[in-house]
Amino acid sequence: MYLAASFAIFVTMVLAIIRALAGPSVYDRVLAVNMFGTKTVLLLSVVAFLYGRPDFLDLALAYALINFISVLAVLQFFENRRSAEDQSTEKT
Amino acid sequence: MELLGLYNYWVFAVLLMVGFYAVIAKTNMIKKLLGLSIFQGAVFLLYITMDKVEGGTAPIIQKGVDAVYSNPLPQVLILTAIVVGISTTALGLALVVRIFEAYGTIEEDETQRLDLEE
Amino acid sequence: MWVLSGLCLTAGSAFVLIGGIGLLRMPSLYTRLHAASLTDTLGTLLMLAGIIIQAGFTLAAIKLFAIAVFLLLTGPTAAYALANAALLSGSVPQARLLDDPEP
Amino acid sequence: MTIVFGIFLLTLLVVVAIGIVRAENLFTAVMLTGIFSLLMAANFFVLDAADVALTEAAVGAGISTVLLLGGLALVPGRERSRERLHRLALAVVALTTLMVVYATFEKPRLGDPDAPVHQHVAPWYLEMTPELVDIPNVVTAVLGTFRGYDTLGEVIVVFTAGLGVLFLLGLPGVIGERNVDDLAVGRSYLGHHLVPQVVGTLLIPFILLFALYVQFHGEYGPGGGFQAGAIFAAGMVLHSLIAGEKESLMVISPRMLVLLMAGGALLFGGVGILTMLLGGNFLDYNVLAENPVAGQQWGILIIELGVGLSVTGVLLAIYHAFAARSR
Repeated sequence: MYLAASFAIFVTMVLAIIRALAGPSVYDRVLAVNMFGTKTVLLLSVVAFLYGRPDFLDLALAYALINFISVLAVLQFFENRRSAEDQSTEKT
Repeated sequence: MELLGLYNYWVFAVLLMVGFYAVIAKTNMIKKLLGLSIFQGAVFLLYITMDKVEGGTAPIIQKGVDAVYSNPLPQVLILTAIVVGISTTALGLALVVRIFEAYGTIEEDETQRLDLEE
Repeated sequence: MWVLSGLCLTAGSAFVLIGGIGLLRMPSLYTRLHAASLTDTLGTLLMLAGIIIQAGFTLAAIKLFAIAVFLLLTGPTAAYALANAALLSGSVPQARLLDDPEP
Repeated sequence: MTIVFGIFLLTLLVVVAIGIVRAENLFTAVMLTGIFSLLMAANFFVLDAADVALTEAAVGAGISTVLLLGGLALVPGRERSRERLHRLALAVVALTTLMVVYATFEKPRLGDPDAPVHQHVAPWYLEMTPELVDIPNVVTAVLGTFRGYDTLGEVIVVFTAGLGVLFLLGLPGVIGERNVDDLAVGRSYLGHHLVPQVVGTLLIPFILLFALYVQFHGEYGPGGGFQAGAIFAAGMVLHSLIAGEKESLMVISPRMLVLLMAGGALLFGGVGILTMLLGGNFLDYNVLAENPVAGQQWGILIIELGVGLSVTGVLLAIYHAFAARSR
């Protein structure tokens, strides 16, 4: 059962990596990274049970808590860039 | 099957050299830094590969369970190295930022050209 | 119990896979975002539910529950932030039917 | 099973690494680095290194992407497009790869219990930890006491790197001419996005709580000062993203950050001095309590706290140095 689930997760990981490499826009890549993150959380939970050491779920918990910070940082990054562009167009 | 046990080391070799290629062939400094962190990752992988023991589990001792444990020593070395790695990458990034502010470019050959022109 | 957990895991795997295929096959950024984020949430929850059922009432189950709650919160937030960032950069969703002529 | 999982994850790792090197857009490369880190963590986990995987998770998910984006915001985002394959470099690289691969045929197979690395000091660590230190996590025991000198050195390296970044980029209110009050004027942050605002505010306490759990549970499960410091820093980075640079620097002032950086390392070294004053060797925790085992446990607790404080301070200070520079 866990094996089937991890297989599904693996296939999805491959699909996400293809999307991350293919693009075309940068947002597609961010989306793929984010999806890859949740898939990693799932994989870690499944593998923790597969190995019979469920006390290692801390790892999945860590990812679940902090993985979305990088996406927020991406939003911040583009907001900053846009406001910088606005200022430079105002000056000229 | 016997050879598959070496796969980790082959991936280590390839990753090491992919990172190295970025460091020596790319002129963009951020790219060089990313190559360096790939290089770093390859070394981490080599160490962690060595800690694995067949049928073992992570070296957190369970009382009353007769288990085989992996080697803790490489894990300790790499655990600290990861945090050191991100701090040194940040240091490199700071250098690149200052180089950009001084030269207006982060391409290595252009900064060299600007140096020669002076 | 095992049947229920198996059903959850299978359904979760199916949703996860569908999300992955959608991420790859959908034609534009926003449709891909739609496919990925929705199935991600449901598939993840189902899978974690399946594991929780097998874990029984232990510390591991509580941790899994926490993971599920946090993913439920962070997943849509990330999707929101991403859609917003894309919109800010000026890529506008194309609203047209398949039969419509190209604008 | 492990071998199949491993081979799959490792192959993806190589694909992503090549993708990073080939990407022309630096932003894309940074995003792929995120995937690289996730794959690395999964690999470490499959190879039974739970502590290392947690470190990679904490650093890779919360910190490294944010730092790289912070740096990228200050430089042009594209590589010059005139990039073609560098023939000579490629030849050198290919040749070296073949040589390294040739050398691996001498290596013991993955998981071979007779490998030389498992014969030397590792069995002693595994055997003596319950007796001498009596904590379940052998990694923490080796990190804290058996190889305490090494860990102290690493903390100093982290501290020095952080100091270098601060000297290069400045930190408002401490290094450089700018003050915290100059910040934030016209600075765009995520304050006007309601959803991240609410969810972030909701999650920050949990992240900080989880960091404390990782810090103090590190003797019983995966965790310790390095991981906890990175997670704590990630939580504060989230605060800075949703509340704004200035507000975040008011919660933990720049002076406080520098104090944390130095204080953590000093606490670590101070324990060493204390044990010397009590008549033991440097970082010999046996003398800290009546019972040598209890002394060891106290020593590990305190030096892990020092590590956690120092790592939090360094990573947060670096983040603020980059973020404050961009305006």
